[in-house]
This record gives sequence, structure tokens and C-alpha cells, in this order.
Amino acid sequence: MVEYVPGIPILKPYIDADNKAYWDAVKEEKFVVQQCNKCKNYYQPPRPMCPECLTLDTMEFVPSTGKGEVYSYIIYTTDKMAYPAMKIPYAVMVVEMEEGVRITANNAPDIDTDEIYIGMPVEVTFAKIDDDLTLYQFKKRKS
Amino acid sequence: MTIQYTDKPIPHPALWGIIYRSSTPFWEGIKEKKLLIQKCKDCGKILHPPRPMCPGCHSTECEHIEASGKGTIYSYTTYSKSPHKSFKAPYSVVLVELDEGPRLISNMVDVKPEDIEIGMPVEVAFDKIDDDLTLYKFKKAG
Amino acid sequence: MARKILEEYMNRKYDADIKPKPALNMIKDKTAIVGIGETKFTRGSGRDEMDMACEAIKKAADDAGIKLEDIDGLETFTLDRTAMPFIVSTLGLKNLRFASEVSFGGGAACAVTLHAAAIVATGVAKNVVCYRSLNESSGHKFGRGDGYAKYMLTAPTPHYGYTFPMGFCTPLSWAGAWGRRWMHEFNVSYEQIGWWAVVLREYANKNPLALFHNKPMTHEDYMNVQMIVEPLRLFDCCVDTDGACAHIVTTAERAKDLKQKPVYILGAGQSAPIEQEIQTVYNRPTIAGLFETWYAAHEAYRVAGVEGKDIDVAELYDPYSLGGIMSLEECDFCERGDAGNFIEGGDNIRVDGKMPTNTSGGLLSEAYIHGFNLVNEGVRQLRGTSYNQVKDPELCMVTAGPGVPSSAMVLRN
Amino acid sequence: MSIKDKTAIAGIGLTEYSTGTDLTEWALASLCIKNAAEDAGITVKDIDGLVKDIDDGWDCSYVQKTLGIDNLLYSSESHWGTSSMLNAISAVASGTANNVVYYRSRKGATSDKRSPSDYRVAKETMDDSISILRIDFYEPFGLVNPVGCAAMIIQRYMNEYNIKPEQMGSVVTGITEYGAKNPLALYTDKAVTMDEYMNSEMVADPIREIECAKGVDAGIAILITRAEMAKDMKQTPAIIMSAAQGAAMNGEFFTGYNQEKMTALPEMVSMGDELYRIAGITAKDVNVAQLDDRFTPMVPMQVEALGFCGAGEGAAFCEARSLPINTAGGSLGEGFMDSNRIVEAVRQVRGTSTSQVDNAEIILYAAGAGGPADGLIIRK
Repeated sequence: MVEYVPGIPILKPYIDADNKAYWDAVKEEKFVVQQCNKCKNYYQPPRPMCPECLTLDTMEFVPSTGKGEVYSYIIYTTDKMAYPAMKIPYAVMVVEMEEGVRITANNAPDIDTDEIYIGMPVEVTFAKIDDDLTLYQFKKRKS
Repeated sequence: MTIQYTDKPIPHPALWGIIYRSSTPFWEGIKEKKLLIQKCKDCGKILHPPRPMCPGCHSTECEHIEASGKGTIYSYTTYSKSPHKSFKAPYSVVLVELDEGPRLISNMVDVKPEDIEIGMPVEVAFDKIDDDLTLYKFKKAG
Repeated sequence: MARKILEEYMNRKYDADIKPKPALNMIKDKTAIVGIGETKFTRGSGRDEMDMACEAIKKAADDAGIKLEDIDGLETFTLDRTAMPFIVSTLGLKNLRFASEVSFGGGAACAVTLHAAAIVATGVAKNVVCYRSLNESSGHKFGRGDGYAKYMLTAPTPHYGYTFPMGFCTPLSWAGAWGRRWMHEFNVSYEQIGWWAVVLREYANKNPLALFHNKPMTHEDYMNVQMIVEPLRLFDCCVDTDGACAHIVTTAERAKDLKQKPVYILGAGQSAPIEQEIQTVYNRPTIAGLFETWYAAHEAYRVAGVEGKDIDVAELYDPYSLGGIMSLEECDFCERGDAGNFIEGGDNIRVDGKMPTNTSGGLLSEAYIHGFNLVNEGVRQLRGTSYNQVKDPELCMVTAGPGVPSSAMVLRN
Repeated sequence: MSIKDKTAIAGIGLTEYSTGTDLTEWALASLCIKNAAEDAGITVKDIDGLVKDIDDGWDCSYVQKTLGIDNLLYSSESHWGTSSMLNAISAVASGTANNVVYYRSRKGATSDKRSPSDYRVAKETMDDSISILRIDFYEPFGLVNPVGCAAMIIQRYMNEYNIKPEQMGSVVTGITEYGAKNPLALYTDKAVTMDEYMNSEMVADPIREIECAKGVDAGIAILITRAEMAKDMKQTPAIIMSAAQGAAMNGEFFTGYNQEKMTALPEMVSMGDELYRIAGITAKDVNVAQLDDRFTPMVPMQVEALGFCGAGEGAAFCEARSLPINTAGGSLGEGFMDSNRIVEAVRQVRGTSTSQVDNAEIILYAAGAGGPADGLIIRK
């Protein structure tokens, strides 16, 4: 579980026209994945044009099942290479979603840092950091 | 009249903690109201802006000689609208060619923008802005 | 499973692309590195990066036996803090014909040489110097996360928007994520990984230029040292360095009548595979392999007309030990997924082993000049002047940064 | 060995030029590269090299994601884009890559929505990479932007050869006449009259507001391939006779005041000489010129630096319209992006320009007046 050091700002996501829908959904505690409605491929990170169809207007954001499994993870054990706003130790997981895309996120409070293992079934949940930043995290999932 | 400042800090690398070691002697000299120009110790070439090696003989030994401070206006421009929050418009910026050769960007202290002319003889006049910033400016000579 | 994806996916994709025929290539055997130079590597240079760059370039010119005025081309990284106009005015380059940069940090370590070779091969310029100068120990640190918090409230780029808010903000941790997946897929142990750092430290202890020249380190020291970002420890990290390196590229004919024995460029390649990011490359078919290094190495082999087994000595870009270890597989020096066993005990990568690697101490123990010190070591090996000289090597493989659009080159003496 | 006639511009890709689009720069970059491949008659997957300018934000790792290019064999960047053409040409001519695209994508008009680039992030975050530009000798005195720095050079030039403002006005009227005929020149719907020029407000004396090119939201891609491969592509190839870069002692970016003769634009002279040497021609053989008109008073200076006339005669040369210059209205009309003048040079070769110069055999393009210069000579 990740704890924040008060007073140090947490970097906000870079939002522009291509990924606005993605982060707006996160703010409403919904997790979406970008899909091209022509070739049906999922894409992460969101982008303005589909690499298969080379079209701009076919890119949509569809709700995700939110289910996935831990594909890889790291644990910051010292502050040397960590971000100062998070208390040490904290983990970051790379989760492979059922749609096939891989998302990086912290573990939710119900998962301890040393409980994480590759292949662990997880499910998306949300954490309201402050009034203009909500982030997704992953919690345990009974597979 | 001379350039007018707002309350915002004047843009200067020291403000952002950036050091150009090769021009540190130059700015130290300005604090003591001396115009120190870089000169290559081996071939005597005058170098401006200061640099770590002499392009003529590639020696890295240089010294700083004090310039007379005399020169002429080589070029100038006047901003009618201020492009930066620290300066009040209108203001003029001049390019002064020192007798020793180097050309320095600066401001005039006693000449109105419309009276500045290329070729006008000038002389250095130091302006202590605050403890860590003194600027070299120029006034009409003779 | 990852082995099948990597072999099947990469080979099929790479062979399908139509690439320029090697016969058309004007670089192979027609260009050479003729001069190398570097400043002293320190932890606090107290000098401007421009000052060190000029010293390294001057030394490279002296080594090659050419005057500074003969240099009419400049190649460096986009991250370099020395702008072309000031290099021209400080070195007195009267007739500059070409000046360019390559992006992606360490991934450009061999790309600068490839671009320089393309420029001299097509006659645009005669002598192009590739240089890199940085104060990463006393000045701007590229690998640290704390710098961002001071100035920014938003992630600097869209891709970082998916990682920085989660506190996932440094190259070492990004590499830790695909490193761990590789260890998981091919069950590599922490003990096995340690041998890379140990052998490189042995090399550094015999190399007076190396920062850790007089600091021995045993495998036991490695196992007891602090874990920085699991799975990577302190001794798995490269050493932040102040210093500069440079090497000069010209045509093979001009190289003949210069001071040093020329080191010819047999083949060089650049790469930027799919779903490419700056080390946060998690959306590929698998992350248990370095696509960038594989594509760049195999493009260099294709142009050079050689294979992994023909290489006598390698200088693999290792900002963290995993980067170098996994590159052993990408360059076909060992089987896919077998790099852990290959370096166990360290003999295979020692100076008389199957594949002597990073013989100057690499980025872990010699210095971290973003790969330029590896190029200089590769040139020394082929000239026969290295402090850990491999017995008369013919071919040397140099690779650039993993996890970013990368590059690689095969050098021959 | 030389690059003469070895490569050709086979495809041009444009997005709409606009004063404000909601497309991001990533979308603009992807669109213009896609259009360049279509124009050349090849598929996007045939592109194996991408070259860009460090000040644009979207490097090849982003653009590949939207174009589905499997792998690139060549990618490079350069400050102020001065080496982009030479990078692409040397990549193709040396047999390293087949089809290299030089792409620019920039929201110059809505610059607050521009995306970060290493260079801009460093400047905004006060990162010490600002030491790239020696600002300690300029910014404390209020010389803080390119128009002021350029004005310093132009003032000296007008004084040295006592050029009248009306002569500088004729440069603007000439270029905007071409711009009025070009629908893409969104900043020039009609030619500027001399009165409008004289009444235009002074920004940094002697540069007037009407003499400054404005930013534009656009993506422009230029596809370069080997000359013989271009022959069997869709468009008439624009054969590249030569390309060059120029630098000079004490040169900087608009602040090279310690050059011996800054008004002679020494970088442009060095670049021009190399262009003519490689191409084996002289200035007299050039039929059309696309020159750097970010600040139009620099155009007469470039005409002199490139050998079209003697020192100090540039303004009279432009006044007499002795050579068609910026035949699509230049950056003054289409917005400040150097590559749009390369596009116009290619239109002249293809015969599709809105101000087509008849028997336009040899066209010269130049950029970087007052700083590191680059240029190109192309022909049918």
C-alpha cells in the first residue's frame, strides 16, 4: 500500500485531447481502455490515430472489465531512485488487463508490498489523492 | 532615460543557479566596477564572449585585462511594447563596440531612445542593482 | 512462453521488412574510427561541460594526428549541454559542414557513429567528431526522480502521465520491471546477476582510468549490499560521472595515412521497435527481452555480414547490470533466456572467456559517459592497447542503451 | 562520392494550416507523415527513417505508435532543424535507409497548447540546459526574444548601406502578392500596400509588426528517397542537387554580434558556397528562391549572402523583383515553419504552385538567417 508524504506535490497526469477521455473516466472512478471500433484492437497508452487503420475518428474509449493479473512489479527500498512524495518502501506493479493492455499502478491498501507476486489476480480500484487528482490502484481479486 | 525595471527579478543565470565558469571572472570584475576582457595568454587574441579555449591557438590559459570602457554604439533597438515582465516599455538596448574590439549588449543611462545613433562615442557606467547583481551600462562620452 | 514469442515475433517481423541491400551500403569497410580521447573521469569536475568537451575533442584530434581545423562535423546527444555554435567558436572550426544530434539518451551511443559514418561516406564532411560531455555527478542527474518534484506539477510528457503520478519515475525502476519479468520467465537468480558487477569491477581494478580503479568487490560484497529498487542493488547501478569522451570518424582511405591503426566500421544499425517508449516499454508482446538491442544488433550483423558467434569482444551498454546481461542474449552470444547461467561464475565474460565483455569496467565500474567510454574501449581492444587486452581480437560488438530506440555497431581492426 | 542528384523528394504531406486546431501535435505529426506516404504512392510501413527538430515535441517513438511502423533504421534530431535534410539525405545516399521522412508538427498559433519538448521542458523548469544559449550577456539588459536580437543585426545593416524603410516595404509587398494567390497562406488574404507597411506598428525598431511571421498550427512532412527509386513513385521527383549547413566563428542564434561582419550573415555565406559547390552551379542558374522570411528585412541580407548580388544591393535587388522569392507567400503568409518553403520549392518543380514560375528548373531553399543556416537546391 502506498502512503504519501504530506507537503510534496504528486505529479498530475499530462492531459491533452488524445487522453482526456481516459483521465476523465478515472476521475469518475471508471476505468476505460482505448479501442479502435474498426479493427477492434485495444491500445495503451491512448493515441490519436489507429496504427492499423490509420484513422482518427475510429478511436473510442470502452469500459474495461478492470480485471487483470500482476505481470511485473518493483519495490522502492531506498529513496535514492524513488519519488519523494511516497513513503519508502512502496511498490509499483505492471498489470496485464484481460483486454491485453498493460497498466502501471500502485497496490491498493489491501495488498501489502511483500505480498505481491507475478501472476497475482487483481482488480482495479480508485484512490482519491486530493480534490483534483484521483488515481487507479489494484486490489486483490479472487480468481 | 535609462531602462526602467518592474518589481520582478531581472533575468540573470545566477538567479537560476547556473554558472558559466568561463564568464565568472568577467562578472566578478563587474562587481568591482571593472570591465575585464578575456585575452589568450599564448597568442594574445581578445575573446568575447569568454570561452574555455582560444580558437586561435587552442591554449586553455587565459588572462583578463581591464578594458578602458570607451567605445562606440555599433547598433541598437527599441522595444515599443515590453516583451518581458521585468522591464518597462519603451526601452532601448544597445550594442557597444569597445575600443579593444569586443561588442557588448548593454543599456544607455543618459540618452533617450530616439537620440541613440550608431557611431555615438560612449563610456562605461556601472549600475549596482542589488548585492548580487551589478550591470555595466554606458553613458555618452566626451 | 516468452522464448517462443521473442523468437517467432522478432524474426518474422524483422525478416519481412524490405531493407536497403548490403551491396548498396557505403559505410561497411569504407569508414573508420581514427581517434579517441577522454578527460579524467571524476565525481566532481568543477569544470563547465563545454570546457571538458573541448578537451576530449582536442585529445581525439591529437590521437588521430589531425588539426582541430580539419574537423568539419559534430555529432552529439540532444541531452548534451554544449551547443554547436559555441563549440565552433571555442575550437575555431573554420569550415563546419555538418552538426546534428541523436535523441533518446544512451540509445544514441552508436547511432552518433552511424550518422557520422553516413556523412563522411557520402562526402558531406571529411572528419566528424562524436562527443559527449556531462557533469552527471556534480550537476544534472538524468536518472534521479527527485528533480521533477522541485519544478513541475504535471508529468513532462503524456507517457510519463501513466507512470509519474504512481511514483514510477526513474530509469532504474523502469528497467527493474522488465528485468524482473525476464528473471521470472527464465528463472534467473539474484546470485547469478551478481557476477556481471563482480567481473566488471575486476576489469576496472586493472584500468587506471576507471573510477573504481582501486576498490575491489567480491560476489559476497555484492550479495550483502543494499537493494536500491528490488530486484536491483547499489552495485547494479552505473556510476554517475563528470567527464567527456570523443571519437573521430572519417573515410577508410583518409584513415590509412593517419597516426593510429584504423578501426573500421563493418556494420552499424539503429532501431526503434513497436510500442516504443523511454524505458516504460510494457505494452509489447513480451517484456522479457530487449527488442531494441535485438533489432539494432541484427541490423549491424546484416550489414556487416557476420553473426554473434564471430564476435571476439563486446562492449554492452549497462546503465544497470540487467541491461548488459540481457544484451548478451540479444546479440546471440548465448541462448535466449540463458544469460544467467552464461555469466554464472564469471568465466565466460572474463578476458579469456567465451565472450569478454565490458573490458574497461563498463558503465558500472569505469565511468558512465552514456556509452562513449565503451566505444573508446572497443577501439582500444582492436588497436591492442586495452588495459585488459583480449588476445588479438578481430571483431568487437558495441551496443547502446536498452529500453529506448537504440543502436549497435560491429567494429573490426 | 557526393550527394549530388543521389536523392529526391518523392512525397509531401501536409495537414490543414490553421490558426487554432484541436488536433494535438501528436495527431498533426501522424497525419502529415501518413499524407506524405500517400503522396509518394508508398505505404506507411515502407518508411524506415524519421528525422525531426528538437524543438518539436513528438519523437519517433510516439509517431510510430500511431503509424504502426514496426522498426526504424534511422532517426535523428537537431537544434533548430538545421541538419534535418542532411541527415535524411545521408541516411538514404549511404544505403542505411530507404525512405526517410523529415517531419515537423507544431501548434505555433495556439502555443499554450504546445506539447513539451526536451528543450522547452528544460527552459521552463530552469534546468541548466539553458546554458546552451549564453543568456548571461543579453537577457539582463532586456534583449530577451528573437525579434529584438534580429533587430540589432538589421539596424546595423540598414545603417551601413543606408537602406530606406520603403525598400524594406517592397520586400513585404512582393512576398504578400504571391501570398494573396495561395489559399494556404492564411495570414495573407490580400497583398500589403506600401501605406499599410509604413503604418504598421514597430515591434523592435526597425522591425515592424507586419514584417514578423506568425506561428501556425500545422504538420509538414517531407519524404526523401533514392533518386532512382523516386522515378517509379507517384509524383515527379524533385531531385536534390545539393544540401548544406552553415556555421561561422562567433556565430550564435541571432546574437552573433562578435562576428567580424554580422550583417553579411557569415553562416548563410558558408552554407551558400557549399550548396553551389556540390551542385556545380552559381547563383545565376537559380530560377526561384525560397528564403527565410521569419523577419522579412533579413531577406535582402540573404540575397547578398547567397551571391545573387553585391553587398548592400540586396534591398534594391528585391525592389526590382529580379528573382521570384517565396512564391507561396513564404512563412509570412503560411506561418512560421521553415519546411513550408521546402514544400513550395517542390511545388515549383512539380508545376503545381499557385504562382508557377515558367521554366523553373533550379530552385534554392534557405533557412536560418542570423543563426546556424541550412539550405537545399532541387531541380526537375
